Amino acid sequence: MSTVFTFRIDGKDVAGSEGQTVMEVAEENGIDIPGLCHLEGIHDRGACRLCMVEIAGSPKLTAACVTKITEGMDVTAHSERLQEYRRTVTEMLFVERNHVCAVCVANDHCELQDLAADLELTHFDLPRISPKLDIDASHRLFAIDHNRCILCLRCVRVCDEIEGAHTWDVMHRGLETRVQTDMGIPWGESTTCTSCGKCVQVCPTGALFEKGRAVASGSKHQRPFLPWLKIVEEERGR
Amino acid sequence: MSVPAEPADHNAPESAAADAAGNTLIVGYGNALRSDDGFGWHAAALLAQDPRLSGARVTWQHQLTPELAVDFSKASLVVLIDISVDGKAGDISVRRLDPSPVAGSAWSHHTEPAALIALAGELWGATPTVFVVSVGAASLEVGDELSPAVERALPAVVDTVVAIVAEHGRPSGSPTAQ
Amino acid sequence: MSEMPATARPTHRRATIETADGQPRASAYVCEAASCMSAQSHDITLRLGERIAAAGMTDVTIKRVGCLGLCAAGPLVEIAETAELFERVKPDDVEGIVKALKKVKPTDTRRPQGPFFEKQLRVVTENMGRIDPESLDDYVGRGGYEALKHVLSDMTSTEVRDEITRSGLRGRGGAGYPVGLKWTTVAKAEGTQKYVVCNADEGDPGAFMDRSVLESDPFRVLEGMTIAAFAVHANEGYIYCRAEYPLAVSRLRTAIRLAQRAGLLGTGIADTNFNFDVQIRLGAGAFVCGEETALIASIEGRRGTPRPRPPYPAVQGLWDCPTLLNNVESYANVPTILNKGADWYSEYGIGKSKGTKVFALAGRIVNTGLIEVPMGTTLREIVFDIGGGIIDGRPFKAVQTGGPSGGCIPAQFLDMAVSYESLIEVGSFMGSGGLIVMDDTSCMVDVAKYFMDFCREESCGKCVPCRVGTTELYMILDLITRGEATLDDLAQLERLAGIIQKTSLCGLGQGAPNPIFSTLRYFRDEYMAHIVDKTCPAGVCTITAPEVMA
Amino acid sequence: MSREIVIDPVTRIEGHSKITIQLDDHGEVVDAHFHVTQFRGFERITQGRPVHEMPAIMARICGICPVSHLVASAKAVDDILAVEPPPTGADLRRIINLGQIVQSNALSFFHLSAPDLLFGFDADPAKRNIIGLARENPQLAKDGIALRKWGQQIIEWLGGKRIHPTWIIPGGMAKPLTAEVRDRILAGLPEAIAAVERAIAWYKTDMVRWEEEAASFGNFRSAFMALVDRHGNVDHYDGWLRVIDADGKFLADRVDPHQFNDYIGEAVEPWSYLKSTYWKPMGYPDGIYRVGPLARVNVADRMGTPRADEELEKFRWRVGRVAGSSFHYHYARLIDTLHCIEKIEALLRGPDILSTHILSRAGVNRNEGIGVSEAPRGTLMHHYKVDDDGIVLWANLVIATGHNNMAMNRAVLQVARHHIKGDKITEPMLNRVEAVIRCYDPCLSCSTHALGEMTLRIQLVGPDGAVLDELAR
Amino acid sequence: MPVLHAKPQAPTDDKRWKIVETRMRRMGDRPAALIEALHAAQEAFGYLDTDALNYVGDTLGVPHSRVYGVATFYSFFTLKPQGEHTCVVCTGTACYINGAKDILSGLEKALHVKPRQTTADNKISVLTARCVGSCSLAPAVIIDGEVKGKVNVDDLVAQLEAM
Repeated sequence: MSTVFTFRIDGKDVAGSEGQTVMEVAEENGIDIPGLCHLEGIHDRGACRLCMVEIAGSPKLTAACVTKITEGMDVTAHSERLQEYRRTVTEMLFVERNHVCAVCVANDHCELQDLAADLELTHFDLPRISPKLDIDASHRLFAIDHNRCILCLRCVRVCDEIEGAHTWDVMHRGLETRVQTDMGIPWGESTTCTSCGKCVQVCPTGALFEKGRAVASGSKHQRPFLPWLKIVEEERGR
Repeated sequence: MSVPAEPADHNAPESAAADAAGNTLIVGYGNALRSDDGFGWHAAALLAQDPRLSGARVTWQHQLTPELAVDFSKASLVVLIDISVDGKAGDISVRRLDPSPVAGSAWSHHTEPAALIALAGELWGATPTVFVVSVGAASLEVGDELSPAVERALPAVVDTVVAIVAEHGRPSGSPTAQ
Repeated sequence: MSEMPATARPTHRRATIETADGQPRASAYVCEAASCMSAQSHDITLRLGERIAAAGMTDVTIKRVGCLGLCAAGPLVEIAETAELFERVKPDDVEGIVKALKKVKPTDTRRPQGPFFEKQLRVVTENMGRIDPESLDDYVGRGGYEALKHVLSDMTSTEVRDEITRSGLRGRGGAGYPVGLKWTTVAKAEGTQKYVVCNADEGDPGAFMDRSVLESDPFRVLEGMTIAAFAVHANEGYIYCRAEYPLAVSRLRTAIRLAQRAGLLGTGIADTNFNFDVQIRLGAGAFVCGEETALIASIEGRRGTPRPRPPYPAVQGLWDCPTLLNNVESYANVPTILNKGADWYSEYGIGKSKGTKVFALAGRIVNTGLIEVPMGTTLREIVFDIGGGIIDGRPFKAVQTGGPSGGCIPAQFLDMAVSYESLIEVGSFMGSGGLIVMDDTSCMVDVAKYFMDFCREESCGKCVPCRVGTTELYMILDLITRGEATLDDLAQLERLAGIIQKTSLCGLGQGAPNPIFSTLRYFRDEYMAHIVDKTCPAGVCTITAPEVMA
Repeated sequence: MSREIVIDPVTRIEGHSKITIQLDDHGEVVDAHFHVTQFRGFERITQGRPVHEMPAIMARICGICPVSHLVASAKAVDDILAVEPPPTGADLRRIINLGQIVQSNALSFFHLSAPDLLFGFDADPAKRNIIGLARENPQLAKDGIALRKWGQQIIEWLGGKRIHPTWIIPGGMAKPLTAEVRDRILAGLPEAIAAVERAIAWYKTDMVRWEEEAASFGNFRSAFMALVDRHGNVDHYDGWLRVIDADGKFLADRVDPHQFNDYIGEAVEPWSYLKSTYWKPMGYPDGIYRVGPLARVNVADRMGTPRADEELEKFRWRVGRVAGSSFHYHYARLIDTLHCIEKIEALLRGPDILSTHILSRAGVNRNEGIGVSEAPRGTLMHHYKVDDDGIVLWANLVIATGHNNMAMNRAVLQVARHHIKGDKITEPMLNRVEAVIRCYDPCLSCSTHALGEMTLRIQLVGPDGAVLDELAR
Repeated sequence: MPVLHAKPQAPTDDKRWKIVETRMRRMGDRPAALIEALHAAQEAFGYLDTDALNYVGDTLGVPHSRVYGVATFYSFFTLKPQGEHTCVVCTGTACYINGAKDILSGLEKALHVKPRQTTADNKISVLTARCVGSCSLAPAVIIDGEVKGKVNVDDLVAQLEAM
């Protein structure tokens, strides 16, 4: 039996088991902490910085998805300051690439778009970087539009941790970072891709999509395979 | 990101503008594929979510068309948001319009704001107060993004519209249109 | 950079000439650290050897040594007995040195004089320029490995840790985390496999302290690491070194080999049952790998991207095992502390900053090179007394410390005693010890832009604020330097910088806004000149925007 | 002889158009050109995008007929996928396309042309406009607005969004029709029919006045082109291209629209940014043809709906089997509108209209696709080329205003010849030049909505290229 | 750990593969040897081509996409052959404030190449480095591995053009 910790999030008393993250306990208690790189069932990397929370007594912000709970901790997940940070980080994602919702397959089904709406982010003050990037539509079933990729790397992780193919990885660094398949070759030429489609399923935006999906019809019904596989992994006792 | 979803539902009014927003019609118009020409869309998207304007009807469209006269006739206050090729990029100007039949342009598909007021008046006897808030354009090139100068004017335009509504809008329940 | 610079191919031929009675009357020390090597100092060594042989002098020795400090004046040759220093030696100057060597009397024991030498206190650099970096005998001859032997035979690991803790030594890589505390954490961490890692990925532009230490006195670092391994119960070590430092890598390799042969690395060190071995891992041109979790990822053969902490490497580091990570200079302090005692060491310094600090002086300063001073030395002493002031007597404007995460300190703080705390107080940062002096020819907005350019190119791309934000800051700074920015842009710059500082994942992103903050704090008028008056006071930036009409 | 006239770059931004009339040494009109600019930026926007995005992008080209572009684009992508939408999917597309035509035709007739007809061409422009119409004949004005509104509502209700519906997608439709929406559209239908029938009745009584005008009003011999179904009836969505000459003789029939490039050439003239299309078998510039409502009623055997067919018979009895005068565009437009409303009703009452089988799925099966449909102003052609992965390499659009370009020039020339006296532009001439262009309802809206006033400038140019006179309106 | 894959053959019988193979074997052919192996391959061949990346990845059991990710992360690795000569311009802080910018613009003007480009005749590749540690010699460049300190633009261009 694991130890149960009681602590507070946004003034609400909550409880969780040792080893759980702040994000997990918040989710269980209906407290919404945004996060675009977080996805249950794959390892967290704390990279999108949207789930940053304050913990009383610590001068630094911390990412809720990678912060383990402790007894008596006092977490602030929502404050004016945090919301401003989240809005700006989200704005950065928008200005980094070309997000044209109106012609996007994920329009109305997009986690980034939803987040912008939640944060009341309606226009951008930051200078746009938005380089014109390629679309790789060489795969038989799927395509990737790098213009819409936010580098959450869910695809990389799901491909590695769950499908076990490790077709996806990232290349270059900094602003030049792109997800890529095998040796940076066209997806359709990948010899490792199993065409399982998990990467498409987990993509929060319209970056990865099923070919043939028209604008706004890229509804990604989150199939339950991730939690299921998580259970399998746990039972295997990894 | 171009224009997001349709106007959101609003909760209780929170300001003088919200009180005055009843029977207010706000129309942003322009071509969203021609950079700054799409300004009306961007502004309308913001206004649609502004709690200070809850109760107002906010729409956006490519250009003004005659059937808008119907909507004009049902409003006591109409605010149009447009881009303008006159003036400095990003400069905001506000004009109050009088109804007037517009001569000579009867062969384009675009209807002038003044003609809409006149139509609403002629056909339904309505006399809405109409303002045009416009912003000087910097670029009308092909593209779906605003130029920085015009983008920066967005918050000020929103505030301007809110101020106009606060001053000239009538609380809901007291329409002037018949 | 695909090719190894020529300095990576030093000759291993000993250029020393033995005298008949074993003791030389005179010694010529030729600096063969990278800076002088790049000025062809090795040719001087060879030429000197030829000339001395030709002159039939058999009581003179020529020794290649590590950094003699005054790098800007290389190639350097020093006559050890008279402390006579020959600067910018050209092959034709060799005859002069030969003549000087002839004049040396057996009684000469002069020490070098002048503020450059007198204001310094050499701990880490005590052997620099005195020993042949590829000679274990030389190192041992100057007391090397005594600390290790003492530790292994007379001390428990707890005692070693306590000694280091008492010395007040703090991490010399930047943040100044207490070294003893870190050692204790690793020693007490659960796990049988532990690692000791030396961070030799000196990435701050304008910093070359670690390189000089490794090139001039590599055994000292190995000894320090070995003691650390004993103190934290580790038996494997890694030195993560920049590939841009081929000479340092080569000397380290030689030193490791020699230490292994001498039983000072490997199994049963110094005839005890303590085992410890060290491997070198090469960096590959990623500044972010100076961050400890990124460095670990890189040693593991992965992309050098940082991960959130906790868990800290001291608990979960290399291959998830407890890992001690210190930088070159930190380890290099260890043997001296154990030789001379914690009390001796902690007498130097100021406040919580104990001991000495090595600085690399560069920029618009006369005596560019490597110095070591007690903590608490003032900037004025460093820049004007030791550094010889500004080139061409121009006005001092600022000194930049802490690399891309640091700040620019203006003239008003020249009399400030340098310590970890005081630097933070004025908006800068100790960093690894790069100290770049700027005069009125530098535009501070341009300098901020330079560092932001650095950060955006070196951002690993993992977290959003750093990946996107550094470019955003750069774009706004670029607008300012082109004279196209407005006061709104300036406000945006400050707001964004604050958010990036607060939300970035690792020190690179968190520190990236610092050059902006510090230049804004002290040189806001220069920003205003670009924005409002559309001029660059230093004449560095090309203003493209037309003059604004009144 | 005539000097090349370079259009000022400013006029490339939509909102300005110009007509130049060329005189020879004897002061006779020798040539007339209508300069309009066509939105050409879409190639740049679409290149490198997945072909599935094309309908959504294309719908944004034009603010007046987004649905027309949407339909033609979706059909072009269907072609690339090598699929046909299921019948219900196709029918739903038809309905939304017809709704578009109703509202667009209404704008053209009621708001732009009716004031001329009501007040006469030489009436004061201050009165001769939509406001004057509203004052003089409010029912007519209200009918126009009602028709537009009904058409817009169809688009809005079916498409989800009024402005840029994403409802039509490659392979068919995104969502099925609900009974509730069907009933709502049907509820407004009687009023729509009544409105258009009132207009037809008014037009017919009024048109007697204009018989003389019609004779000199862009009345010339040309070919006509439109889509017809397998029965020879008007088809706004699908079918085959039929081309007839001025006497009604078939120049071509049952032409697969995918072959349109074999029949239609595109010429670029230095004086226009708009491509002039021509009937290839007759060459350029002899292969002049017209599209749009007049072409549809001229080309088809019948409209295919009872009321419209009745009106078509009356139309032909009055003006002949093939109407040559541009003036008859108005009449034809009303008949076209009536047909559209009837057709919408027929489709909505179809037994399978609520079927959920509305989408065919496929990958990219061809590297090239063509989609042709009837837009309000005439036949609209979208032509794309894609790579094997479905990424757009090239796109070309042939729009109605392009088809009609030569005809509009011819019409302007005829009016000019009739009315030019000396080296001055007269008011009557200006009025009629405007009016004749209005018949074709050229689409100038594919760009910025309007920059200030939409001005029309007319220039009279002498043999040496000197501008003799200029009027703007 | 069980070996899941057979050790691959070297792409060609070029003897240099032996060096790479040895370096990997010394580190136990484990994934952690990836960066060292890439260093070895680049030292041997001057750059890393797809063959080298595949070979290294297959030997160490590292997925190809990760090999590529690592090789492109580190600026020291180059996936393209360089020109006959390389000129690395140091852009460290000391060099920057002492005129590295002028050196780069001078090279661009004279040789028509930007950093990370090679001249059209394939003679000279211009690269940049973030501080080579020769701050006291600022501005510094490294021409074919030799550090040149206190560089003057015109002299540098003359020297490169003479190559």
